Amino acid sequence: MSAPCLNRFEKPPLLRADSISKAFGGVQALLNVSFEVSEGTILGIIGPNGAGKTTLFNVITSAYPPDSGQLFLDRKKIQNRKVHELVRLGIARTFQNVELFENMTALENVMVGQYTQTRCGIFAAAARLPWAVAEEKQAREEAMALLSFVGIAQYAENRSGNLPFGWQRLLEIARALAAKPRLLLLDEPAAGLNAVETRRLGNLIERIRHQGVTILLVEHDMNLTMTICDRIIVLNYGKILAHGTPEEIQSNPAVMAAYLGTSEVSPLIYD
Amino acid sequence: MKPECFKNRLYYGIFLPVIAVSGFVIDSPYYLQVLTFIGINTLLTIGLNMLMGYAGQISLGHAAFYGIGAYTTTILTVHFDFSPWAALPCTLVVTGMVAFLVGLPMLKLTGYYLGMGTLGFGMIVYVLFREWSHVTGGSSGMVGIPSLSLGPVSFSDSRNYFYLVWMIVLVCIVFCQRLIQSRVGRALRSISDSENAAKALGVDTKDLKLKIFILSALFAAMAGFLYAHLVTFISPGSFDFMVSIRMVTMVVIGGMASIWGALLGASVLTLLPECLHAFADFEMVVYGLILMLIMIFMPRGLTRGLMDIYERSVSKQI
Amino acid sequence: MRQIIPIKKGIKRLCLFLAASLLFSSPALSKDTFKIGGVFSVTGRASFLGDPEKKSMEMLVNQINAKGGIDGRLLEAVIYDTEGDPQKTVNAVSKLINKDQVIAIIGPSLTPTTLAVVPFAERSKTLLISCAAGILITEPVKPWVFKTAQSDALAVASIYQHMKAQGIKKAAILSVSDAFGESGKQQLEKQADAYGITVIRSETFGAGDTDMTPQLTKIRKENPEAIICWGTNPGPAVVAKNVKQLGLQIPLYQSHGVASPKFIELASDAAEGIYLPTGKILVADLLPDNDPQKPVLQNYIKEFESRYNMPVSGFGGYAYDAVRMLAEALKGSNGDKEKVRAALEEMKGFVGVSGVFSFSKTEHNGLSPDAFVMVQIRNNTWELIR
Amino acid sequence: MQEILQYLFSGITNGAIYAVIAVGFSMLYNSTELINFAHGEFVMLGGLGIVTLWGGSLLPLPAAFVLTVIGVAFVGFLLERVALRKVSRSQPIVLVIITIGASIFLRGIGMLIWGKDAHAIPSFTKLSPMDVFGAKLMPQSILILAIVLLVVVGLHLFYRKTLTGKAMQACAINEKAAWLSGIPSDQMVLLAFFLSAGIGAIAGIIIAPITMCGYDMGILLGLKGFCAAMLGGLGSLWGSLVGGLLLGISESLGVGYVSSSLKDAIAFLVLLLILYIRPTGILGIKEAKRF
Repeated sequence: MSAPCLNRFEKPPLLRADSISKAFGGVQALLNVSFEVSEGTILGIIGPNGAGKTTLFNVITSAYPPDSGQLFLDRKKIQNRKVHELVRLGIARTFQNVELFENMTALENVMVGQYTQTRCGIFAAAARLPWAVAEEKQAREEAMALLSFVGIAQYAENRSGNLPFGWQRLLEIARALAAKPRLLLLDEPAAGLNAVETRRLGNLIERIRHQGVTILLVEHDMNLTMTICDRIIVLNYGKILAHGTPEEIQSNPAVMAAYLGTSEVSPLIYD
Repeated sequence: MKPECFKNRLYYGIFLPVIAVSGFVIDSPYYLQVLTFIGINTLLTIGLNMLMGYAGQISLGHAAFYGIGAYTTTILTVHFDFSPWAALPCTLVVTGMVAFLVGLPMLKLTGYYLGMGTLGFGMIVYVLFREWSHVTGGSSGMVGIPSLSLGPVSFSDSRNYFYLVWMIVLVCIVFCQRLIQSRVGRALRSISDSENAAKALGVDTKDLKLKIFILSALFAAMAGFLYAHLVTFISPGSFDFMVSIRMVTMVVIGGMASIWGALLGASVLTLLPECLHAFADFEMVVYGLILMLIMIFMPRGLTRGLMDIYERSVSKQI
Repeated sequence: MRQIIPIKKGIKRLCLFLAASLLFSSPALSKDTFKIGGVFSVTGRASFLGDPEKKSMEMLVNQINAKGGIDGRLLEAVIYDTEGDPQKTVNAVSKLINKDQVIAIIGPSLTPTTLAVVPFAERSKTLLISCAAGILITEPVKPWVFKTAQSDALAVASIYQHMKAQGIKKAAILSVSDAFGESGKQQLEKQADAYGITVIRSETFGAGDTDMTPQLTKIRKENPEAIICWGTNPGPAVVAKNVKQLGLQIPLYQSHGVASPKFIELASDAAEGIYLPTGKILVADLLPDNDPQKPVLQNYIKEFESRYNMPVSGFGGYAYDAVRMLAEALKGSNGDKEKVRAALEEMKGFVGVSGVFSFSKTEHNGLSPDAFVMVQIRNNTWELIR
Repeated sequence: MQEILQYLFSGITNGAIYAVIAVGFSMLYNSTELINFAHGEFVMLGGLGIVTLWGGSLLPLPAAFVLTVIGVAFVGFLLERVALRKVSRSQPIVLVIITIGASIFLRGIGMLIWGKDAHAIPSFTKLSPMDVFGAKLMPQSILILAIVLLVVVGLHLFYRKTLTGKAMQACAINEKAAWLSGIPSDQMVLLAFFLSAGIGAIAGIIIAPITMCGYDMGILLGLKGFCAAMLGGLGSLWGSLVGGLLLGISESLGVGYVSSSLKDAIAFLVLLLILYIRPTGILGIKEAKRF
């Protein structure tokens, strides 16, 4: 089950997970999960609720350490690092329940995302040193560009907590992109979005990929997953149930069995 | 951004002339002294507001830093004959070091537990002030702190001291205003909204919280320095638990996450007891009542509350 | 929305009130009164001092005015509460000096608050007659600062004299951890040798502590021959109770800080047998008729108790003496501060409630050691020990 | 042996009182996520209430006890209804400041009613101290311990066995869900205030005979109770008991074996160490909400 899968692409894997296990009390959230993500691809992670998808995300971003197993980013070990250090290494994420800085404007949210890209400290800021002012100006322009990229530039000065939910999702993605990640983890970005918004989101994810960002996507919306992902992992009870291209996954009998009865998703798989 | 900027200019526009003019117009050293105390309390409140309002970390022991500032400069000037100006950097360094050493383990705590931890720290420092009597003078306090002077300008004159304190307050206000609009400030504010998200964006929240903790301790130390050289006497009673609580109250009454709120909160709570003398034995009852009423009717603090009332009355007229 | 109108009114009123109190209270300089100030800790932990002090001052000022004032000019008293807080005291004294422009200030009640305002009095050349006991207030002598409360040194001397007479050689100290206790402890340790007494253990308790058994247990281990407790109510009453509960059969001495009927009320049965030094006020009726203080004391007690309907203590006497001496010094001065100060400094043999005062250029407390007498509590009342 | 026993007796007596106060803090936090800084004032009202009702020989002890507790509980009720209900949706720190205002207000009222002096009442029992291996055990101490245990066990049963208690816990865990299942959460909060103030009053009553009651006694006792609650872990009933006893014992042992003047510093040092090792108190499980 944990046999390393063959690589369709020439490039070396950007992220490699090797036998990751994680338990909470008696619940085995992840068991010997291994996979690889090649640079510039989109890997989808699907599975029923409670299958361990978000746990996997949290382990990758070091929100909690794995019980066993190893994680490599570009052959560099990344487990047991501080969450904020991973950002500098090039991993950024969004959250399942949007976690914006609600009391700040949309623009400011994105500018927090640039934290690792800028370096102005307390005293440089207070003294308004020329380079700090220049850096601030450039950061602001780049942040505006990112807002335009996701399509909400006109709301730059709005308090982010007041934005409609769909735009909050987009803002969160813009904020994550501001950290200039090599690997972007999207945790159910389409949840709560309507069909139009979801299509626009798919389009956005494609555009992000074209900029060379590798994407790890947890998503319940099968339409979206199947269309944009290069490869898909199916998790069930913390184990990898299947691994392959969207076509392979759709015809996998084990997946079919696992999803039987979960009316929410099963029709989508076979449509 | 635009209306914020405008409001800010407006506040400076009110603040600067009021300070400049009141220094000229007010002749009575008493009023100048009360205004000076407002300035000192504003310093305390601004620092604490950076920590509470912006970084979202509570401290119920900030009087300790205020006291460490006051005692360090006192000990240096009285026991070691330092000039106050030479004692100032030492005071800031000592307080900064203490804040660093205390903050490092303390900021691991969250919410009320952090409140409890800082409260405990404040109590320990208070006991040290009281019991380490051959250095700190014990409960009776220390006398003979020199007044400040700079060349020909003597700050034992109330007016000069008034200007000195408010100059420093102004510098601190500008400092904080710029800080919260900067990269660090944004990261700071992001912590109080969602610490998880801030971390996930690469903000070293632990480090940043510690920095702000130290910064707010430095503000308190500065206030302590100014207090010691104004009153020229200090005793542990000025830095006890109730003083910490009063500082927190000033922050919340003025309005969290608002530099101008800190100024307003400090002003109101410093003036209030002076105005309530007439109530004699009823003073406490009235004071408590006013505190409650302000919070009940303006839960977001005086600045926001007054602004809301103003905006409502304007919209009603239209 | 309906709530908003009253709030708005309330806030407007508050603002008006604040503005008015700042603007319209400019100093009213009336040439036909002598203005004197008082700063006492009327509320707060030390209210047992400040409250009777304020009352005594008000009472005396009324009496003097009823008799036509001084040199035909009435006295005007302005009294502020310090709550025992140094910052508030500094503000209050500054207000008295600069806004009310008083000739002299009575108070503050506590040593730290007094020390905090001494520089202000000195700088503005305003007479300050403190009601606090701390020895630092008048040592070294500052031209404008006097005090009427007996120094702790005198109380300690009285206790040690009594202990020496009883043949006690080993004593333990239990003092409150504030300025009063600290100063008492220092004096006790300093003077012990002179009386051939060893202080074998020195413990402290917090002003608000509810149980002193641990301290007493620790003291008991050392087998002292007497315990001296130095504090102000209610702590020493708890100590008295705990001593009885632990079954300690050695004499317990208290300080003059508890010399009020309140102590007997608080400690009730446990007060029995306790020794303490006190100003003569508690035993005024027991004094021999030739004691010069007797009429003054009896007069003060009668006036205070009839006016306020509460038992008198020695504490109000500090302010009472201060005002009386000030009134004396004001005579013929025409309100000139330096003249008043000089008159006070030259005052000799002034019989007051706390003792007989004789000031000089080098002595600004001016009480002789006989300001204190030792009393013992028996059958819920004071008994004079000779 | 004799000494250490005596220190322990004293520590346990004081600790038990801190524990009752801590229970008041803790149960209120459980239901409202609010630290009530006026809690010490309930203790003060309880102590002074019994001074007047029983010490003034107006009523026999049981009647005075019950009346005081109910009276103070009613004050707690009023505090919630009049001052806090209106702003219950604000940031918790705002509510905390209101309770600080309330504590100053109540202290002022206490001063106006009972004056500035302290008051004392005799022991509830006329029994003389008992001798245990040379150490003196006060009957009042046993009484205090018994009442404290009664309160804690009573509350425990209330939470476990009664419907109201369960409903209250449900509110504490998830207010919205409780509301959806038909539990009137407003009333539960009100009840929590009522109970916590009443428990505060009990603390004041049992401490009255061993110490002196004055209008300002609430500050220190409230502070100590708060510490005990945090030490044990906010929201945990048994944690409060453990925290209170630990605080009391560390104080008295601190006096006994280190220094009486550093007593408070020692107690707080112990507290900081424990918080460092267990950032949510000894028995605390809940992550502390932001203030």
